[in-house]
Amino acid sequence: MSVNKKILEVKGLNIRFGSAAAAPTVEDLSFDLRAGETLCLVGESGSGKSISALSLLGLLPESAHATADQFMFDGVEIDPKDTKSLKALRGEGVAMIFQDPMSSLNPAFTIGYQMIEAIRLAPNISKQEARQKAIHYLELVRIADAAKRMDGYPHQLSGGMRQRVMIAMALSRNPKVLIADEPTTALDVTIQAQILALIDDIKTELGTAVLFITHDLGVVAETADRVAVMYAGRMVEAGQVAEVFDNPQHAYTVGLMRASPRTAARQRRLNDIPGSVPELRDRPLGCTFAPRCAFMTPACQELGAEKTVQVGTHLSRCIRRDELGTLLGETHV
Amino acid sequence: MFFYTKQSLCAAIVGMALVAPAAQAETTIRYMGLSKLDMLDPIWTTNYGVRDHGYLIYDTLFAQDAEGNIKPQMIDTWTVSEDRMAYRFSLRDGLMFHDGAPVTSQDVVASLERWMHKDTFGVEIKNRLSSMDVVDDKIFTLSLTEPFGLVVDAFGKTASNVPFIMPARIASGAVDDQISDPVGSGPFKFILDDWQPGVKAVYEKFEAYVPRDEAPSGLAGGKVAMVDRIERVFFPDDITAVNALATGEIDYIPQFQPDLIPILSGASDVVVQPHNPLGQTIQIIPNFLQPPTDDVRIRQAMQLALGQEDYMTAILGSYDELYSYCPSIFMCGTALENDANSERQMSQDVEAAKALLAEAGYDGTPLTLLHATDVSDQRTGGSVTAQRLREAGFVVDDVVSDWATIAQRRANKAPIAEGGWNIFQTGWDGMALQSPLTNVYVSGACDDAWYGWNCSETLQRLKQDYINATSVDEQKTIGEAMQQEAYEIVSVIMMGQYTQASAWSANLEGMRQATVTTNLWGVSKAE
Amino acid sequence: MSEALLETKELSKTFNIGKGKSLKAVSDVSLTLNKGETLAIVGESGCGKSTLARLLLRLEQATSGGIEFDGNDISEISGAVEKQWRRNVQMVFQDPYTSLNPRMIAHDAIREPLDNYAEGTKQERNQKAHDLLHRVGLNVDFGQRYPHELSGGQCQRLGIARALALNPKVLVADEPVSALDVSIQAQVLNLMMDLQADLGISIVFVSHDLSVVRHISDRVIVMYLGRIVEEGPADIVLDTPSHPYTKALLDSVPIDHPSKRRSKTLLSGEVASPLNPPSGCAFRTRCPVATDQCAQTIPKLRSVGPKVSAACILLESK
Amino acid sequence: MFKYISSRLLASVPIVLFVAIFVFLLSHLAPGDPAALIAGENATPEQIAQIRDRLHLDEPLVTQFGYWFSDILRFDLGNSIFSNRPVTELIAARLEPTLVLTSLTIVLTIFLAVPAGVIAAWKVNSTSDRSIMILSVLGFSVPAFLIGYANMYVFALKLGWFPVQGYANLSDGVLGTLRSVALPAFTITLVFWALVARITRAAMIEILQEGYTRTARAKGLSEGKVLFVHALKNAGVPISTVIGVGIAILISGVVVTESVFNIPGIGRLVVDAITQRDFPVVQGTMIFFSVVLIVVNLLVDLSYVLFDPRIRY
Amino acid sequence: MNTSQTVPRQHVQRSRMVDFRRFLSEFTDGRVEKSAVLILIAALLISVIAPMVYHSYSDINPLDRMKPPSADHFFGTDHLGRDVFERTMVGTRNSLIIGFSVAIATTIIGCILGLVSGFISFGDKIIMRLMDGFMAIPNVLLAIALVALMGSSLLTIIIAISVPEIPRMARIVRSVVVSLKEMPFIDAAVTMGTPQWKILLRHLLPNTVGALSVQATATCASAIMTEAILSFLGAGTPPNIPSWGGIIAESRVFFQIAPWAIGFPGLMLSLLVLSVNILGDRLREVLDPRVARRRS
Repeated sequence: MSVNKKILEVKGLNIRFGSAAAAPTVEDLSFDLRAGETLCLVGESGSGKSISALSLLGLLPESAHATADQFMFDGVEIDPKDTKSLKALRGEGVAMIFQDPMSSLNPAFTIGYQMIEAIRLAPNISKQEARQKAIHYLELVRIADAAKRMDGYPHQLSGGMRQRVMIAMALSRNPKVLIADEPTTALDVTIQAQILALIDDIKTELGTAVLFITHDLGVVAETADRVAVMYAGRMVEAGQVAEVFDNPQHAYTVGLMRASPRTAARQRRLNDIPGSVPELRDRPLGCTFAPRCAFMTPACQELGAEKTVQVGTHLSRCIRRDELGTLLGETHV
Repeated sequence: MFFYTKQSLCAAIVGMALVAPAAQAETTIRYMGLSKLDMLDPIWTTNYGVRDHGYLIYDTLFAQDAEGNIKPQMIDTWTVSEDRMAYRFSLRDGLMFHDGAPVTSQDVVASLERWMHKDTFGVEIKNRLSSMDVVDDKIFTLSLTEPFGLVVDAFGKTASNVPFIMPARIASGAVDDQISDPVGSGPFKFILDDWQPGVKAVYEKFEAYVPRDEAPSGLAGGKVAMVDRIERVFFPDDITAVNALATGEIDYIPQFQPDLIPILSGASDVVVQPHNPLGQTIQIIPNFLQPPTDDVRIRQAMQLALGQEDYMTAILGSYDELYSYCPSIFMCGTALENDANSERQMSQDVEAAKALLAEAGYDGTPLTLLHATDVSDQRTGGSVTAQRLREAGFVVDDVVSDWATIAQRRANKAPIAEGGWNIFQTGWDGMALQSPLTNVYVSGACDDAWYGWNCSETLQRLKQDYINATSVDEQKTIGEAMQQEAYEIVSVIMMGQYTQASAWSANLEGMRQATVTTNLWGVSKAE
Repeated sequence: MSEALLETKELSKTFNIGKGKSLKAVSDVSLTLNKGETLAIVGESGCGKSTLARLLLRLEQATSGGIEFDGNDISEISGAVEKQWRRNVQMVFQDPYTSLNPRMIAHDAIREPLDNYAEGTKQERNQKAHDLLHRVGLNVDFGQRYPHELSGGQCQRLGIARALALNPKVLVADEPVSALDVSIQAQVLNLMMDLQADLGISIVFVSHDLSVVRHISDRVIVMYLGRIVEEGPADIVLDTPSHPYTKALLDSVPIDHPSKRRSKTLLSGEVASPLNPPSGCAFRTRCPVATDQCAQTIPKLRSVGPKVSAACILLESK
Repeated sequence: MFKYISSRLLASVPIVLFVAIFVFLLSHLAPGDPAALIAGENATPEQIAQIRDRLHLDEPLVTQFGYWFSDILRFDLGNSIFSNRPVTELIAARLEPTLVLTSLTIVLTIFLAVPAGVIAAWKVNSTSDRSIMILSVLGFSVPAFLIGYANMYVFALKLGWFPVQGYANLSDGVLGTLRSVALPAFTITLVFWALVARITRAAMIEILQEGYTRTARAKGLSEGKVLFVHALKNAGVPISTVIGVGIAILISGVVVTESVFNIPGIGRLVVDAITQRDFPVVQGTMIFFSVVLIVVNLLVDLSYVLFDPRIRY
Repeated sequence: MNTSQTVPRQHVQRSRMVDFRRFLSEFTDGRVEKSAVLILIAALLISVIAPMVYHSYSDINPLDRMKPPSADHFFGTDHLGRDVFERTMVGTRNSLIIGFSVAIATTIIGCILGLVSGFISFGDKIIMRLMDGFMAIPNVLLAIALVALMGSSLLTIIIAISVPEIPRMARIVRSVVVSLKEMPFIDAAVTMGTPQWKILLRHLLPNTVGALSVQATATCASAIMTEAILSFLGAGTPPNIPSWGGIIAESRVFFQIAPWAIGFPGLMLSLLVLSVNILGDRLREVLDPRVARRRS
């Protein structure tokens, strides 16, 4: 997989709201994305994962500004403040699907209109060609009766079907990167399984790079090739999915895993993480997770504790990463 | 940029002018109607707007000239017997209705009958009428049960209701109803299809009209229609009309608030002049039936408290050439003008008023003032009245409402608590007040009198004397006696005589002063 | 043997949705909630689990069938009797924000049920409200805050505190953690388990999340299109499901470790419209093992093993 | 659809009935005697009494209502007691100016207000948003007749672009008509556009936060297309709703400007009729207005179909 | 807020003053809002003080007609020689009385009707049909007709302007109540045995405050404007009760000759209505629960 070329390479992405001097909402985010692989960005609400994804498309709200040390798309350097260049990426470069399929399609236009409109953004495509293409992609996402559905409106479709249409629309211009922002959160579990399988198939069939944003470690376990864990605006851990699950290197990742009832023993107290994600203005010095961390030491709250350490493909922002294994053993009863 | 816009707009306007139906050779006078014309029958209503409409389309038997003399109009010759009980009239030649039918005696008799049924002056004749007979198509006679010397004055009266002559088929068919077919024999005909009630009325020259040979004078003389079309447009706001005159959208405004004169004073192509020589007055009328105004001393105190200057300046501002302080109950500039017993009437003396109030033992019973706010003169005048009476020590209950409400309430003879009243303000024009027969303030008819129900046996007797009077001097003496009594009992408080400004475009030629706004015959329009 | 606290007998609820159409949200549901146990109701959206919860709380009047509480029929009660009964069954809602009056501070929200039943003096009620806040792990000065000044987890604790104020015997929780983040979800689940252990109340836990259900519940009811398709002890039903729908549901749940990735048998299609349910077994349109027979009769819920019942004709024939 | 329309119209019958009875009582219970006004200010009580008699004004209210109502049932609104013309004819004669004036106002408003609202929403909380919003409140804050006089002064008197007053019939040329109603329409627009601009803004702010707007942007659509195609179509429902509601407000503007600019429309007809107690005209026009408002509301509801495919009747 | 920590386990009532102050500071951030508040306060002060100071506002002085502003007459005089400044100052009170009374009257009556039909569902159909009927009559025309019926006084003007506004308010309250009724917190109140009247008063009513106050400010502003229109159409306040609308309407024909007579009261009217509208907008923003959520 590592032979695949890097489509997207981001280093030191910062996103601030309000003035350029404001505390960054997303701080020092670095990741890369290769063709045909799925990178899962995982974190709870307020971790900055969705904002980061939106910044890749220049879709940040007006009050937000993004800066980066490096922002390469398909070998071309782009300034993340330059929304014009980012806009140019939309569609053919990066396509995105969103959490709520019920609101992501415009209720006032037919499926066909919305798809053809997207396809015809590419130069020199006739309406007829575009229509054929739209039907083709609807069939690709396994929508029965695609031609008939073209003239239907979103409200005539179920949530799962709408998410399929969204995916078809996103794929219709052959994007190099597909960003999926919690695409299954609003769906029933049986439908979620269908959509996850579909995205996985597409990745394999079309070689699209997928940036998958989720809060659900189960979804990560199902889909990711690599995973990046975010907490309060920072990426706290990243690595191959197996190494992160087998050998978590950040106390937050560990907390997240053990808070899930999926992994805990039945009817036992869950290992919850006390407190809640700090507000932007209350973010502590050093490690942002320190105040909620069971393994916090005074050093964690000093400047420098948030530094990234990378071993091989595995990256962590925890100064006690090496001790975590033993510490965890101790707390297991 | 601005230039271009304006030019292109001008081009558009020119373009439009070209598109418009072939430049009309016709001449049209557009003028502001003084009131909405939403009725057509000048006998059905005393409304002056309808009367003025009547003068355009109907002709009259007699008419008043500029000097106030009654001259024959439709009548060719006429005779009256020694005893003033038998009249004989013959119509002049060439009279024709707009529908093409000749005007006959039958039409005249039918019209007069209907008019006598309605008009206050007409009723005076009707009460004495023995018979009215058609002799032939041109000649009709009138025989009375007692001597009455004012028949011609009545036929030539200018105040509403004017005895306009209409076809017998219309006049006899609708004695008590409003006519719906405005066919007359006047110099202009009414275009019923273009009538928008309350908005616009259109008249066209009646080609078949045969005018008298005399030059036009007042409402008498030859009525020569010199324009093809007249459009009467109603304006809810004077200011809009004045601005429309300034831009040439209309040609003539018979009356407007003189305060607006400065707007027109800059325009060289507009003539501003007083129009109606006699003008009109404002009157305050006390109710003789209800306390405290049932007490003559209270009424006299009111007479002292109110002054003409207040009203005139409040309504007309600094344009003092438009108004005069007139002592006469018959108005000034009329045959019966006099200043008998006008001392209290003409002096404004708050102290004297207070003294009189004290003498009358005024106990502070509130004076119910009916105050209309939707009629400009009354809105203003009511405020003056309330303020001055209060200054003199009256307690005033200033009851504000619209004119429609007051028009009803003023007929109420009941006590205040049951919807009665003490004083209200109104206005009559000079033509109605100049004759003791139509001047309601010298009738003294008590319960049968006009609102206010002024009551005086002396006045009733004097009215009979006036009818019987044989010379002008005798009439004048009686008039003085009437005024003496009326001012003594205070049947009315006269608040000044005025004429409003009128204005017309300088390209109207032949505009004459007259008592009606529509004497537009003899007026031509230079294009 | 455990003692039944709340029982329903063939409870049904049909909504009239105008134009002569009706929607059968709950059909012939008979269930028993025992003292001190947690009964989970599981299913996908539109399966009628929320309506069932509302029926249990009498927020909705059943179209047919009966509800018994502590052996007394409560389906027809009203007025003062109803008011007295209400204190026995309380609710925790899905959305922690909308379930709290945005114009009422936390303390007042908790005190309201106490005020309604005039429990003790005002002073005592204030005291109890404080205790409850403390009990659900909220700092007392949170009592003076409005809901929008609290986080989602704090609001949900507040909701639980309010529900506990009247010392209810049953707590009906409708998706109480689905709107919360994982770490907060764990906090709330822990709180509920603690409360049950301490107070011995029974919980009806409505959820679509099988892992949460597996974790917290004693018994499970699986619903599909308004009907119970399987019920039984949580460990048995969720580990060795009998009904094909339960199986499919469990198969769809994401795995907990990437090493467990496998190919799954995915259910085709989506839940049929409750406006126009399929004949016979409602699940047959998606069922991988459906036969022609499935369209003929509506399968009855029958015992298919120790304590486990399921509604599937294929299991009957076994 | 047809079934829906007919059921709606059927449902509005009691409303019109209510309006009819209410307005009848309102006008007949009001003090003021039309006969006194017909007869004229200087008429004698006898003359007035004659007219009262002819107009049946002295008969009991119930009897008068009976006359009128039996007429109504025959779709006859009666005759004006002043001009003796059928009320329907009076309304018909006054319909054109008012219709042209309101239509032009609505068109002007839409062209002015919708883009303003869209831009305000797009740049929400920016200077341009604030200015548009304050400008729009300004329209609410100056009496329509003052705006009218100011417009008359500037555009008719000083610049001479438009006539001061009056109405030119459509039959005499459309351009002339447009010129004659341009100023009054602009006057009402200044008052009315605020309403539409604000609703457009509010609706657009919400829509711009919707998922599908983000989708449209993520697809790579131009901002113009996102705003004026994707977002605006969804704002169609609230915008047409507010225009429907606004018609009632518009009517007050029409009444005022018709007076200022001397436009012979229905607004003036009603006001005049009320002030002179022309009962049949008051009643007839009020019923007319209520029917118009009901029909407008129905049309607005039907127009939803154009904007929102989820709505079916 | 810290007091609750030093006095633990004791009920300390949240200080409403603090809430109010916070509300006020949020409400008045921004120069425009601050000026609007100042204008409103100034108008209130004037309306209290002016009638005590000025008594000759109705005094006619025909010799002093239409004089431009001067030291004697700050705003000049009108066509009756009345002092426009005094009339405008005293008119402030009448205009405010009209605005506020209409707002309060429509809010109370509209609220009762809306709550009755929306929550109790008592006579819902009938009430809403009646409201439809009233709304089918253009409001200014209905107001003129009502003034014709009742005569013109401050009270009748207030009634005439209120009646056509009530249906709007009732519908707003009803729609808010109907949607609130579906909120889980109402279900919650039911499950914890809260009696109906208490649900109405403690749960529904406080949550309609936002919509109500926004509508009330809009009504207040539009009432002041409607009164001006009524005056224009000859159905406004009587001349001895000057209101801004009345003053402007009375002098309107002289707008080219004595612009001060309409200019100054017009400016006051526009400033106040503008302020009320701006504050209404602000209120909408501050009270909007969605905005509040975003802020917190």
